[in-house]
Amino acid sequence: MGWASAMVVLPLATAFAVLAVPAARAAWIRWVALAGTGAHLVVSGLATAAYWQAASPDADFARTATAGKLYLVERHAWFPSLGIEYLVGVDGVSMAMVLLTSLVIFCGVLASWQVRDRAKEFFALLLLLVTGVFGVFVSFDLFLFFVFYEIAVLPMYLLIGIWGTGRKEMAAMKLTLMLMVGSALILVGFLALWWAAGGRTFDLTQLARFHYDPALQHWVFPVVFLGFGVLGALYPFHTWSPDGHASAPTAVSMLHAGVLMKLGGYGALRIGVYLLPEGARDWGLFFMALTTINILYGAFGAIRQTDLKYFTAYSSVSHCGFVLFGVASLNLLGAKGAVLQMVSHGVMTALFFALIGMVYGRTHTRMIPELGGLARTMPWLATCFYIGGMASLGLPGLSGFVAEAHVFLGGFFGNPFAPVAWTRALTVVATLSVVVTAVYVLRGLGAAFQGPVRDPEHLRLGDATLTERLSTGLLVAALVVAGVLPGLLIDLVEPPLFAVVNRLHALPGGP
Amino acid sequence: MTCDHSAIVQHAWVIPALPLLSFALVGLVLRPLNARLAGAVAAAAVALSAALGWWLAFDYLQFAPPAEPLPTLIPWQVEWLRFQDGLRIDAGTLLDPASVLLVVVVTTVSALVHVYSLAYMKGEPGYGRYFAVLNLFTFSMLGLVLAPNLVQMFVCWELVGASSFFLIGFWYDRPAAVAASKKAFVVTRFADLGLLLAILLLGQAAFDVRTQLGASAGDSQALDFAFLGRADVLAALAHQAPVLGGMTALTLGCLLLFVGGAGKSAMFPLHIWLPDAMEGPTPVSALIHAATMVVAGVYLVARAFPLLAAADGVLTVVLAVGTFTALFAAAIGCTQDDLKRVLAFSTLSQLGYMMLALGTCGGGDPAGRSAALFHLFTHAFFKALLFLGAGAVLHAAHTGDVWHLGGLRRKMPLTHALFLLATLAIAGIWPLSGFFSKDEVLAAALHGGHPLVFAVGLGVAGLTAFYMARVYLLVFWGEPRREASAHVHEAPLTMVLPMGALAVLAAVAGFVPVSRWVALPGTAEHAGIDWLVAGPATAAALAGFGAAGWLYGGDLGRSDAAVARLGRLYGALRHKFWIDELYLWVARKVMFRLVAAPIAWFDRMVVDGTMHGVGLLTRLCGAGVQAAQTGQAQAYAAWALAGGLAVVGLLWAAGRAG
Amino acid sequence: MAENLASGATGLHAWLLVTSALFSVGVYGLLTRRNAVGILLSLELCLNAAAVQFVVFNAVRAPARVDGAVMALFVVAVAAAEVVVAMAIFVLLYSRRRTVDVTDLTGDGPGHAGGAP
Amino acid sequence: MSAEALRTALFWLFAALSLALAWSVVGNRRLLRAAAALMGVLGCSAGFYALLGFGFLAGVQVLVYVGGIVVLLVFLVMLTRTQALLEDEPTPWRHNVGVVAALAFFATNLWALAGLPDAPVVGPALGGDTRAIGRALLDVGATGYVLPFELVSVLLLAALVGGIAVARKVDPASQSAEADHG
Repeated sequence: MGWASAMVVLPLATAFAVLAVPAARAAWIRWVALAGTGAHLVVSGLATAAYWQAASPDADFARTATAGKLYLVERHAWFPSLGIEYLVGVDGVSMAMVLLTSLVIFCGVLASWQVRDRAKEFFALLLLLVTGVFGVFVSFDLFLFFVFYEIAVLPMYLLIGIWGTGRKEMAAMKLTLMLMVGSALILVGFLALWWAAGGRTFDLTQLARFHYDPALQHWVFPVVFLGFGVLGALYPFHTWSPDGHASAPTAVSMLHAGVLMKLGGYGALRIGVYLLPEGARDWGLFFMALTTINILYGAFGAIRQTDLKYFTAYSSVSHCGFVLFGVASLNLLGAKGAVLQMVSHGVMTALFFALIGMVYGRTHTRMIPELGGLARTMPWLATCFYIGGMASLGLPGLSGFVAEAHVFLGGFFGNPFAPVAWTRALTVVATLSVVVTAVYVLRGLGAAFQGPVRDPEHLRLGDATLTERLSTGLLVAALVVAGVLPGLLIDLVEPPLFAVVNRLHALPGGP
Repeated sequence: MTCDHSAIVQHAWVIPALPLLSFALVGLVLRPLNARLAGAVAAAAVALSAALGWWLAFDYLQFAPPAEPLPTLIPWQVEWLRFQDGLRIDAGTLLDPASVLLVVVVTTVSALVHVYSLAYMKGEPGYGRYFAVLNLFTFSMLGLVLAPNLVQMFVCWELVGASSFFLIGFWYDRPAAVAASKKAFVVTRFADLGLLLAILLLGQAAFDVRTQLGASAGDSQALDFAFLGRADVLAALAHQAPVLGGMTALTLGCLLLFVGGAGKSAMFPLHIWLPDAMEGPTPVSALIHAATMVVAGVYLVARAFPLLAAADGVLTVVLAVGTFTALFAAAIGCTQDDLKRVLAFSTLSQLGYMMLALGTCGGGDPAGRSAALFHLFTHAFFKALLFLGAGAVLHAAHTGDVWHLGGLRRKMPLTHALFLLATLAIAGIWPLSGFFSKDEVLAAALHGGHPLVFAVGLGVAGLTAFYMARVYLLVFWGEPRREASAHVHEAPLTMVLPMGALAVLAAVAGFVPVSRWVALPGTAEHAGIDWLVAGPATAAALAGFGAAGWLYGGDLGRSDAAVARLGRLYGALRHKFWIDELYLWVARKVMFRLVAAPIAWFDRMVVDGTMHGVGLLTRLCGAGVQAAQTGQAQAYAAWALAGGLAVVGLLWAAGRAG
Repeated sequence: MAENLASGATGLHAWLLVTSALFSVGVYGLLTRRNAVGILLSLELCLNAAAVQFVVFNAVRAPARVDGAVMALFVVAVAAAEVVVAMAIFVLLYSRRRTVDVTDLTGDGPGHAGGAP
Repeated sequence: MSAEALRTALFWLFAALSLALAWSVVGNRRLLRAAAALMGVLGCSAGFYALLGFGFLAGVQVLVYVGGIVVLLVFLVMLTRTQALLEDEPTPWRHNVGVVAALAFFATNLWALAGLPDAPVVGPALGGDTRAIGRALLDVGATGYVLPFELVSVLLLAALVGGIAVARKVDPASQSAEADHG
């Protein structure tokens, strides 16, 4: 078994291991899950090393010659008659996403330490979910991709419906149904791509060699982009996100907002723009405009929220808008910014949801007006919240800035197929979010953590426990490392993006 | 021997690195362990950094060839962020006279404030946190000063803003402090948006130029100051096609750059955050909101000076904004009651002075830039001293309301003496530092061909003397007007010593030939003191003193009468022209109620409603189908039959059609 | 068809007419009967009509073979199986609900007609 | 009266009789009488088989269908005590739906019939159908029916087992539940 398969097999094996533990042994279940995800974090690190080792001998590695090359590939026929293969491998972007996912799930398990109700099923489903996520990131066969995609989406229904809070059934239903609609669009797109290429292969690298008819691209691209956009909270298909995240249990929100929503941007870039450059050319400006709405709209929406989770969810809508905005910019800076923002927002939002879960576990409320002055009793949580908030508003030195700077520069340099005045105008509008984000972050966090303590009961609450400190500390460390040493991540994700951008640049009318 | 052989010049990065290291150490390790130790380590690190800063300055000046302008060096830089080829961002240290000067100012004031804070903040619950953030601020400010490119500057620019935010909101359980910190952050953030857009705009324009230049661009990156300052680049930028409203990217970019600088330096109309920022601990006000961070805007304009000078009309905007702010803030300063607020408006006014000086360079003579930096240099010391003095008063009397204080000169003689010295310095009395720098600013205005600005400058000098004398008299003379100020005591030595050091600096800083060092090529040399300027300025200051002495020196009834006579004007000044209220109205009513609330409503009702509507439609269809699911097998049979017959009918129809 | 009827000869049309009529009557019963056993009776009518039709076609189209007859046999067998299962179900249903009126059998619970305590 | 005329007469007799009885099957409110009428219909069908020359089939029809299945149905009627219950008349709506459905079906059949050329239905072409049917049922060749035959036997077995399984007294838990409801 190779590294890429290990990424999928390990969480699945952990899920089975969890199932094998007697339900009464709640502590064992947690420890098994933690061990499995911890091991996965280590294995992801090793896989990254293996990837570097495999990739670095390629001379001119960061440039065009080897762009689009896969590493650590494993290929087995699955349904040969339809050209479906078990094709897994990694490149820089997927490696980065795998690292992000392993970090988030590890911290998610730590943050779920308090789950007592049907813990076994909870952790098993969580691990199944994350298996799907890992699978999506390592699979390079569209069919396999879709299978994993569905595996990633479906356990969410149970996780929210059973372990959620509030109007959980409605939220679970809404989330699942909307995401299923997205999946349906994706499937239509995939099948169109497969069929138009002769129906012989789902292999992404081979499909990339096929030149699709521009007329076909013109309608398949929006289908695929919208399909992924639903998961990436593209306006106006984002409304599952606030309800879903608000109702989901902590670890699920972390994983969902942190990683699953990234599948949208990942797919839109990886499959939408990569396979359909001419479709992207036709629709780039339109989607830039739509995602500009996303960015501002989510930010303004967050201002009015009183529930910490809704607050974070709207902020996610805004930040995921940056991802899709970067993708729609159709240039290297934008694409890089999109991937960096995926990682950055993933860590940041996972941190937020973990912290909200911890605050909620203590105060039993998430309503900002009922909180206040929590920094006095929970300095650790408050500090982490503020660091997350600062990352969210793009403070340099934390990961958000690097990503947003790329996205803004990408938008400013412009979609090569659209009038530069338009893309610049859109970018300027998008940059307004920098201020709006500052407003809502400071308002929300200020009301919750600063000021006088509003509820005297809160004075008796304690700060983070050791597991909570570990979980949030890791995420904060990731934010800082990604912000202070952005080169690490950029070196990792840049080469595959050249492949995407080179295809765009090769188009007639391109730069 | 040249600069290359100086260890500290080569390794100037150590100066910001020390506070950063200390920040990490204090913040992560020492803070929870031992607060006192944390404070001591933080102060020691910055003190070491200050020593290195002085060493750097000496080496830099000593090794410079005598007759030539001082060199611009980048002895150290590493790749930090690679956007794309030609747009690589390095972290590095840019050494030129201005940055070395600022390094000295920042490290010195910061070290003194650290020491002062050791006593001032004693017993505060967040002692360790305070020093950690103060360290972070020092690091960021040094990074800003030493930035070799716009992006490093922006990065540190944001970091100082964040440190300022955390320090203003240090007493996080006080709603006023929280509100002030948010206000400061959001307002400066709004201005930073200008800087960000300027970076985007200039980055893109300069990147295009760099592409045009081809090989001659060398390894220089588009956003490096070195590249942006090149004559060929500036010429190319100036000849680009207009991007918006007839302005080139250069002009627009410089305007936006100035917006950023104006926000940080609290120029009108973005000044509203600075007076509120006084909610933070007073040493913080001294360091951040008087001596260092708020001058970042001035420094930015000075740093990007070649760009601004090359852009049409931008310096005129700088001049107008600076002049207006100087006058406006000085006038408001005359009516405020809180000691720290008076000082804050004084800071605003002095920052306006510096901007004004920068703005006078539109005629081509960059003397104003030197004057601005010189004033920045002297202002840092006397204003920090004023704040630390105010801090000592606050520390002793627990109130900053000048009408509650009075007669402190007997209880706090040392503080009184130092405060008096700083008051004289800021008013511009010979031979204290303010005299020299103010003289240069006014001279630049006069010789730059701006007599009106010169006249306003003189007026501001008078007003400055007036309001400083007013608070000085009210606080230190007369009798204690409230119980609180009756039982005060002198500040401890740890607080007085840094103040003393600052006093020495404030006294002698005027003799440092700063403006000669920082002068750009082409600056007209003018020797000595221009009494044509200094005479009226001193006269204005003395007039201000006289007026204040008459109104506040003895019978306070005279001031009441004067207030009554001024009537509405006084009210407007006292309420700062209701600008805060205007902003609040815009924020609350417009932004929250007219934008955010409708969007939230729109999202729930329309967007989500549509989604729910689609869901409902599906469910209605389902209900329709469900109605057929009666459980009645006979109904099913009937439907099956109907279906079968329909199929037959279709076949029949198809047969007919075929 | 008309001339065959007039001549009294029993042609294919006449046979099919009869079986169709039988089947249609069965359909009517199937849809209108309320008693489950009655429905079953109507169903038998339909099955039988179909079986007869099989045999008719057998006789007309392949007089030398017996395929239609075999089908009729199968129909009988299937009818037998159906009746057995139906009987079991109805008996059980009756013992639970005291009715086999299908219009009373919708919904769950121990019966709306007579089973409620 | 020739044999042909007799056949014709018998056909029409059986036809008229079976239709009349069929009407009783679907319309009679007394289920026992309806079951009896069904017996008659099936008997008439046996007559049809005989007329077509399938004597064995007619025998099977009488023995198995009339004698076995319908008797089972009569048992069922009695077991469920529906003979005592006068079945309600169908509601006008159900009646109308039934009539329309039946007529539509019949009309469709007529339409199909119209497209079919009439053909004389000849008399028995086989010496006797018993042997032929037996051979066909057990023929393993391409035209044989051994597989369906076996399948039908499995079906019958399954029906038998299933019928017993469904109708037998179930486990005590549900019995007590029944008692509660009783």
